Amino acid sequence: MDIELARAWVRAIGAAVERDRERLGELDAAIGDGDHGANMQRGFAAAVDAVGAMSPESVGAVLTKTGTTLVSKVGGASGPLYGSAFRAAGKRLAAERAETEEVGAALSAALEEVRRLGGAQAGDKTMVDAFAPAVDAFTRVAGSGGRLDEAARAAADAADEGLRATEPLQARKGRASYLGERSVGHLDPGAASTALVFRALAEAAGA
Amino acid sequence: MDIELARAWVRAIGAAVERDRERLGELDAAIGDGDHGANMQRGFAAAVDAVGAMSPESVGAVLTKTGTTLVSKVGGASGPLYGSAFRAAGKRLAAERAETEEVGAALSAALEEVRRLGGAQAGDKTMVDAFAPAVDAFTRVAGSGGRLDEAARAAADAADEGLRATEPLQARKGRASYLGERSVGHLDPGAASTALVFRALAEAAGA
Amino acid sequence: MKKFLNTADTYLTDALAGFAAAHPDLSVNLESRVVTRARGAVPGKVGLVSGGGSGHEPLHTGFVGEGMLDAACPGEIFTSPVPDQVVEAVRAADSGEGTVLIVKNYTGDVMNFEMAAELAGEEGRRVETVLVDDDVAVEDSTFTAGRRGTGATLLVEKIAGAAAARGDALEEVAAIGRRVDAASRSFAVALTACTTPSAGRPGFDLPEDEVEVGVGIHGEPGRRREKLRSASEIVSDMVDAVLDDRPLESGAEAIVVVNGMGGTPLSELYLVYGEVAALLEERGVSIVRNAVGDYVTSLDMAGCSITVCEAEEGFTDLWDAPVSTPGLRWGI
Amino acid sequence: MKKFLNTADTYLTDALAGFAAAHPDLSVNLESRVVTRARGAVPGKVGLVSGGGSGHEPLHTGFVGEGMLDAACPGEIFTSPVPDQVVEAVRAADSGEGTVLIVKNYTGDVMNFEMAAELAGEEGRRVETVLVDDDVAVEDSTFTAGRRGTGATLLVEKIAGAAAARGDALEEVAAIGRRVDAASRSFAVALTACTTPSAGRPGFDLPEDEVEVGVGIHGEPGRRREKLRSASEIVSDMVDAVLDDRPLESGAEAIVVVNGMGGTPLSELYLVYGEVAALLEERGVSIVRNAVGDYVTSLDMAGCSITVCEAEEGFTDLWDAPVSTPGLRWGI
Ligand SMILES: Nc1ncnc2c1ncn2[C@@H]1O[C@H](COP(=O)(O)OP(=O)(O)O)[C@@H](O)[C@H]1O
Ligand SMILES: Nc1ncnc2c1ncn2[C@@H]1O[C@H](COP(=O)(O)OP(=O)(O)O)[C@@H](O)[C@H]1O
Ligand SMILES: [Mg+2]
Ligand SMILES: [Mg+2]
Ligand SMILES: [Mg+2]
Ligand SMILES: [Mg+2]
Repeated sequence: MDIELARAWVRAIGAAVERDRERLGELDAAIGDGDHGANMQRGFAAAVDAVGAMSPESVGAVLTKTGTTLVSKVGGASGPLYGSAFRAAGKRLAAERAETEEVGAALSAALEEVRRLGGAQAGDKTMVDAFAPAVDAFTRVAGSGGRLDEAARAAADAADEGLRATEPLQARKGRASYLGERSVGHLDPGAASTALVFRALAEAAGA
Repeated sequence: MDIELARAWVRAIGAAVERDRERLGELDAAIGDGDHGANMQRGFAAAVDAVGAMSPESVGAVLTKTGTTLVSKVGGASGPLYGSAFRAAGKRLAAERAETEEVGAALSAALEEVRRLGGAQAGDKTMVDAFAPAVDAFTRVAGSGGRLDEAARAAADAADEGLRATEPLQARKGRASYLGERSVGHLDPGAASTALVFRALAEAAGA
Repeated sequence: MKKFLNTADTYLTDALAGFAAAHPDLSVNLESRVVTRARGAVPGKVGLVSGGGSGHEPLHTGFVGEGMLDAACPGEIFTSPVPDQVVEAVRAADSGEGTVLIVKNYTGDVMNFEMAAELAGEEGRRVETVLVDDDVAVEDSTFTAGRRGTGATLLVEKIAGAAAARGDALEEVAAIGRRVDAASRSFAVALTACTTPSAGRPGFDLPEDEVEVGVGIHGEPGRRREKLRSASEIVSDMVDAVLDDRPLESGAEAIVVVNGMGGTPLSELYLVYGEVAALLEERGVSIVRNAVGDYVTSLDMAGCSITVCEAEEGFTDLWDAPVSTPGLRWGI
Repeated sequence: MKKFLNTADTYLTDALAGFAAAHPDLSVNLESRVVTRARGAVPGKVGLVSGGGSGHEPLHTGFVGEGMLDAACPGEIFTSPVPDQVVEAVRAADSGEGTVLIVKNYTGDVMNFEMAAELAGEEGRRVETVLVDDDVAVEDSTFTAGRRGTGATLLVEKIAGAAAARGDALEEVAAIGRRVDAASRSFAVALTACTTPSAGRPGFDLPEDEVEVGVGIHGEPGRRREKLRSASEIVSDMVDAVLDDRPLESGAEAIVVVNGMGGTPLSELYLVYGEVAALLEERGVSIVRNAVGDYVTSLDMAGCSITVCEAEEGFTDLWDAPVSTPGLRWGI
């Protein structure tokens, strides 16, 4: 991954959440407060501007700037979570280019940060349920010498899978947990946005 | 008219407004504030109790008690108007029995009181538009030697006629006048209750 | 109908009982339907009484207390009180200095309060009546019952109340109340109709994209229907209606009330106030005092009224004077 | 969607601008989205900061002022503020005596305020956090994010604010805030869903004869749906839920808040309060103070929450202490 690809990734996420803003909002309205679409759109629109305006020395600088922007623009639960995740990933990629395995390590660090901040386990019906399988898939493919686009596609597919798997779950973290059993039968909005984040990486890498 | 008939009249009004409470309320909701049904029901239910509990010396005592009860139980525009009307009529009937022509004179006095208090002219789309023709018809029949039931039936028919005639009118008095042209095309609720009052008299006298 | 209630018939009594329980410094007679200050009439002070149909809370019961009303008589929902209630309230408010009746201009209210004034007079009590008629949606002509009393009632009750508390005489209190009414104009827009407990359904059906313009506070339809437009467009029409009826010169000072009808959230009322403030500034009118909130409501109706009162000599001092009521409180 | 607004995107800024115009004694920074007292931090006084998603007005912006908050940071509608906002608010509130952050217990609020607290700490500022979690509709277990912060926030902000105004030290102000939260429990019922400007339609569809029981203040569905029943039945279930979670012995004293969600008329809130008062009396609990009105709202949602706070040593005096904010005022 080089600086341009990092930027392209952020732009692709921005486009995706812009496009799916309504859907994310409706998913959140069903088991939360309905603002997830607006939150992601607001955050990544700002991030796209921010990384467009800067002249980064490293891949990490792009991701760190993205994270910092999300933290200062989103609010809610997703702001700190995604923001800290991108910052954690950025810290690990100090060079102008990053090997696919390094990217995998950075994504693992991002996931760790989400787990640490939010304290969510697999199966709690959160973004972690899409994030974790995506990172596993990415590192597996990267570890066996796969290219970035291959790893990213595997990650995106795994995230989609993880998203689908949140439907039958009862939420144990975040707003959805307030609903108790009533949270069962709905997709988790944050897992849905996480799936978009990895699909965007695959698109950017594939392009 | 004797004391029992006066009582029967009040009971008949009570039954009528109880039965048509909803209709009166809807008529009032269309061009007013929707409480006319409740107001009439509340007032005449109390009047029925009051005249039932008393042992009146005169026809007038029954009507005066009815008027006083309406004034102290109804409120709104219809309370003072109907209340003062019945009190004015009661003042004129100091004996145990009243000839039909005396009843007519009492009804005229009642109408005068409504006109004086409310200042409504014919055509202003108020109870006066049913009250006035009813009193005219009553006194005409009574004047030509008609019986109470005949005079009352003529009055009731004239009141119905007057009620129907309020539909095309634009209100110039009361709440409905706030609607300007929008009051056109609706029956006036107070005219509707006045029609019930005279129909009740015809029923009581016919029985 | 979706309301917190037991039965439609007990709604008012239950609500008044709760009001009584919440405000031990007031005394509420559920029988005679009269709310007074627990300490009773204030010796040497002119009494202030108001009342009207219920459903406009906090008006009038919520404005009983130090610096404002001495007694209020709530009628049935949207139905003016009966003369007996008003007389009862006058007896409670009258310390011998006379009593001012603040009456919103509706046929029913006017007739019932007039009858009450006569009865009080027969008891040898001095009574002055202040009629509130600020709603410019109704033209004041022989073709109507005259302008309705709406948002300005808050200003009249507060300012006249402060004048009475200050020790003004009967005629003076009545006079300043009339001056406040004369200096005030209001206009209201409804986004939804309200539902009375007895009716059980909205007073009128309003399509999702239409508003009622020029409504009163009794759920009656307004002067006309319009498509829902942006707040700035709606408010600019409302302010025009108010100021066309009673223009204010550049340099004038005003007290502005943005009043919620009961179902409109505070954030929308502030948004409306922002538009009003900008429009008045354009015209060179400075808002010296304002009140934004639910004061003269119409049950659960969504909507708001805008009242502009020219701040004549003495109004602001009396507005600022201490007041301690359930609905309005400061300085005490 | 029927609201007084210009565009969904400008709703919040327009409402804040109107709020600023209405309250010259507060200063509102529309850029940083921070509301402070115009006079700034009070020398020698511990600072009090709160914030959260918007749509709950008057909370929190309406509680900035003498005797209560020094600064508030309103987030987007139903979205907690970002750390930058909170830090900005802390800077404005901190006179050197340290600052207490009052945070409603939601994952987003907790994380953003934590980040802000870290940043403020890095600036060498002393910060204490008081978490409000009073809503018993959510069981406090590892299977949830813990109880939500709702109606008790009013009590925590007022009582901690009075403690700060009295001159209590940072730890003391935080301690009494935590005591108030620990002594408080709440439960809410919604008759209708609320509509956010961005969504444009109600958060959930509720049949005409059903209510959402155990709702929060963000338009999220509640714990379960029930048929609409009489107020006395609904309220008795609500009071049971509150007192089952934190029983009060006969003879206990309580402060009770009956809080409207934004779309419910005051008369219904009083009716509900009447039921609550009767139920507590049956249990031998005496209500020493009460607040009935809209304090912690959910936009236009029709519904109410009931909060019972055991009046521990010192609570009532601090509740009674003078306060002058747009949303709560007495004694000044
Ligand atoms: N403790 C947590 N750990 C991980 N993810 C969480 C946690 N809490 C919430 N989330 C994620 O955040 C999403 C909601 O984000 P958003 O709606 O933007 O914030 P909020 O819930 O504050 O409105 C949830 O769908 C969930 O995936
Ligand atoms: N000035 C008036 N003169 C005669 N009748 C009137 C006048 N004003 C109102 N009314 C009658 O009163 C009726 C309304 O009565 P009601 O609804 O009980 O009182 P309110 O209008 O105070 O709610 C109207 O339909 C009309 O017939
Ligand atoms: Mg959300
Ligand atoms: Mg009526
Ligand atoms: Mg009426
Ligand atoms: Mg949120």
